[in-house]
Amino acid sequence: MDQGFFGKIQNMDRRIIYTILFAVLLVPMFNPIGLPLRISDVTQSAYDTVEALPPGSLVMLTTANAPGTAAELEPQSIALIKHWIKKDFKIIMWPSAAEAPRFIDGYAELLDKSGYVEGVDYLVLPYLAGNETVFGSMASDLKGTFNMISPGDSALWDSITDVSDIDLLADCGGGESQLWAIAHIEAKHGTPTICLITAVILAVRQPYYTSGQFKGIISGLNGAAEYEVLARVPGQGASGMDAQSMGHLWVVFTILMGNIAYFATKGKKSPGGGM
Amino acid sequence: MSTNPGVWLAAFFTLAIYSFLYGDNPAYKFSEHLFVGLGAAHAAVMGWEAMVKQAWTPLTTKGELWLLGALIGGVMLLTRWFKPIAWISRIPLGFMMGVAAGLSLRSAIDSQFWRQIQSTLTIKLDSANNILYIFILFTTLTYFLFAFNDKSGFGRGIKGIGVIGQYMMMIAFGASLGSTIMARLSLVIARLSFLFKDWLGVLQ
Amino acid sequence: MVELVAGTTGKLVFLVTFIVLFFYFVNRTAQGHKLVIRRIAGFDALDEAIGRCTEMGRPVHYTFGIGVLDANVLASFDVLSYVAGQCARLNTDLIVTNALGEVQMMTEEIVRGAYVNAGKPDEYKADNVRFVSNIQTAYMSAILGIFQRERPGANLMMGPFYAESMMLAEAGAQIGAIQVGGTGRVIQVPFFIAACDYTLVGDELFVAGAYIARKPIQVGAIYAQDFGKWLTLVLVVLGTIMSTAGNSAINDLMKK
Amino acid sequence: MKILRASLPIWLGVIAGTIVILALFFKQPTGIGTTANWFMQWNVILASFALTLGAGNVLRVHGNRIRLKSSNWGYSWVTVIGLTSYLLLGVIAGRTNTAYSWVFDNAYTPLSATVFSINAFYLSSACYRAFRARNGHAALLLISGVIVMLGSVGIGYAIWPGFTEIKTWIMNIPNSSAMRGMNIGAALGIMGVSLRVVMGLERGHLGGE
Repeated sequence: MDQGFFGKIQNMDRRIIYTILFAVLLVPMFNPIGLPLRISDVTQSAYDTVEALPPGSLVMLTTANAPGTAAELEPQSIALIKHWIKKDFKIIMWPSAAEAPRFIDGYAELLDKSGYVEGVDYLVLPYLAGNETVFGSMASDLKGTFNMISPGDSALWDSITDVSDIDLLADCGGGESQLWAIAHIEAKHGTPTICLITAVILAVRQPYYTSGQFKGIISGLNGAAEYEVLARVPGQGASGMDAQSMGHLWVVFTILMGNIAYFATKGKKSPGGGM
Repeated sequence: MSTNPGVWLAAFFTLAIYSFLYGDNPAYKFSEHLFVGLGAAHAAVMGWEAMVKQAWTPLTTKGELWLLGALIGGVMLLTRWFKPIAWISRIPLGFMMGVAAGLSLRSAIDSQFWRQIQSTLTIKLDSANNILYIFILFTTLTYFLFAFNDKSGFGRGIKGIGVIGQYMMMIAFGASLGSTIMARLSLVIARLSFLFKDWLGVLQ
Repeated sequence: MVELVAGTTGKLVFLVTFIVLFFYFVNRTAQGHKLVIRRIAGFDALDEAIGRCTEMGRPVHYTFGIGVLDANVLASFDVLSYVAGQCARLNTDLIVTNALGEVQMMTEEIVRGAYVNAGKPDEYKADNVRFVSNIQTAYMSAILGIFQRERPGANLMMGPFYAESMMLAEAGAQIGAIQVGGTGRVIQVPFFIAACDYTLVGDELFVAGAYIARKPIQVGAIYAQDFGKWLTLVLVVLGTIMSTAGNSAINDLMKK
Repeated sequence: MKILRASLPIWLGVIAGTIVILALFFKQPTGIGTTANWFMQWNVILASFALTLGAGNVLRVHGNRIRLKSSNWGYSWVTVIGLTSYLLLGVIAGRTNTAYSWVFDNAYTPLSATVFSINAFYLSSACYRAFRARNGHAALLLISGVIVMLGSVGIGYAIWPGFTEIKTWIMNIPNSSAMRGMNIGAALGIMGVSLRVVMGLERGHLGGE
């Protein structure tokens, strides 16, 4: 059956789209273009919130980072922790998802290299299952929730009584954990909270930023790149940005071609768009 | 090119999964089945470690007897593998459901409902943007009214406002899709950088 | 001695009102008063989807997403029990995939129950209600495999979806399945909108039990929820007008 | 026995849920808060047990496939062997063991990350089809999607700086308010369902009516 040029474009084999997408991502990786970077308001607020804290403050990172989301969340987390190290904060870290402990191992290594002492300057809490329940439990009884840490185990742990001693909470994840952090910890103790999220969920987290429940948001690989610039900690975030640009351009191009072809053939029905 | 066998293994799995974009094949089937096994095992190991650290050790070394309740409940959960007494597993399940429902009600009423309204009420209708904000919120929420008869005049009116809300939601959905492309491309870029930098070593 | 946590009085009053109204409407429905619910296209499409599978002799695929056992899953149970009943009646195969051990246990009972109710207990295939994985990416890869190998004619996705929504919906579109997606996790709705034929947006999924099964308890809940929405609409309009005039009375009251 | 089976789970749920909700509102009597803490911590431990259920389920499904020689049953051996050996390694040697970490870094991580990244390709082909201005809905989806895409990256800014500004406006005004509306609606839906559980009226999750 002859569909004509536009008919062919309209029903383009998805494998062609995929192959070209691979190619356009690769080219700028070999030949960086150096496109400009714009700092977004949410990242700026996140940076300002951290920067405003006095040196020696106690901060906590709760992370649900996983291999699937690490491409975005890892550069963000590293940039944030490097900033924390510069500010000489005391740090508590807790993996809120089963896949996260392996990433915390890496952050602990980074802290060790910067002269932090485990138990005194930073502390890693063990993974607990139960998702939202753990956040609820931490908010009402932090020490009871982590009952496996005894008095004397850690000077840092002994110096605090409950969540209200924490000066800043940073929740990292691509799921629901930021909502649990504000619903239980921020709501109960007023702990300033920022979140590190995948670009996907920025759209739904934005209302909570507008309402002040989040003091700032680092979102996606661009958020990581922006934070690296703000905190002056060079890292992995910036390196992927040119490839991002080209990938976006290709997707927009296919969409435009699809539309031109659609109007040229007065379109047949394709799935999607039903509500 | 890397000489580390771990990197080669990782490269094999990366390519095996991408091969599915072309079509189903034995390398994908193998990787998929292995991953299902590893995933279940990792979850179980994490569950086991958390249970030991949080319940078993404090109970046996510090004598925190109140933890016994949870351990018994946990064992009851595992009865589901034995058909005649599988019903016992429903008891802790009922408890878990109750706690989960209580907590999600707490966060729904507090941070998702109450404080979102509070924040809205501080908006002053003194700029086009603010008026638009309230207008969109109003029409969107109207779309989610259900208890009316859509054939009555009143119902048609509500439905009309809801239709405007539907259009507004489309803008939000478009924004979500647009910002998601960014997130997902990051993942491919990370894999490509693994393949060409860590494995093949052709990228600096 | 009883003392309230500061700043919760308003919420408590709202919650109590919500509960009272809930019981009032449950009673009214139970007494036989007909309470109406507007049309929701996504639910009406279920029959079309199952019917098409029957014509083509292909199975229906139903899945819950990766999320925890929450309100979304409970609402999805009501849809599943309807879908399973229709599949049993029309002799169409139904494949259910799960990511949670607890949910697996419950879906087995729901699907078996539906076949028993349809008078065809022998046609229930235990092998078709499958636990795939509780790890998100493993769950995705396993379902992609099922789509390629068993070619369902309809793909119904109802529940707490995370990033798997886009992949499952697009993979379903690629094999030409008719698709209905629904989730209360608002963030995943756009992906269903992009690739599904019908989408239940957010709150619409929670209407399932009331819309499909017309259970009095559920219809009562919908009416109580609508009260909450009306209240919000009134508050938003009044509150912003007052706030423009420099009066923050409502907001002060909500802080109590 | 029958009461135990049918009613105990429901009643435990009612008690646990009610206490957890009351703890949000009541400072005194302090017993409510303390009990709620206990319940939450028990629940955290129960959740660890529930995590291990998944492994049992996978073993059962793939064990059955091998037994019944269903299609592709040979691959089920891969699952069963992979699962049991990795599980034993983890339980005996612990998560921080070198061999365990090696498998996590070189098999688990690339598999998981690559499967997840397939999303990018599926998303691009879905957008290719969905972003077609065939009606008002799709046209709005298209316009806002394309602007946000271009406004998010440097090249969009290089083409026309306005993209970035319009993108910020879309995210802050129409997107934020529509999402807020949907969130409020969904919150009420969640409240309705949760209340039915806490009041013991919802039994679907305990295996039928």
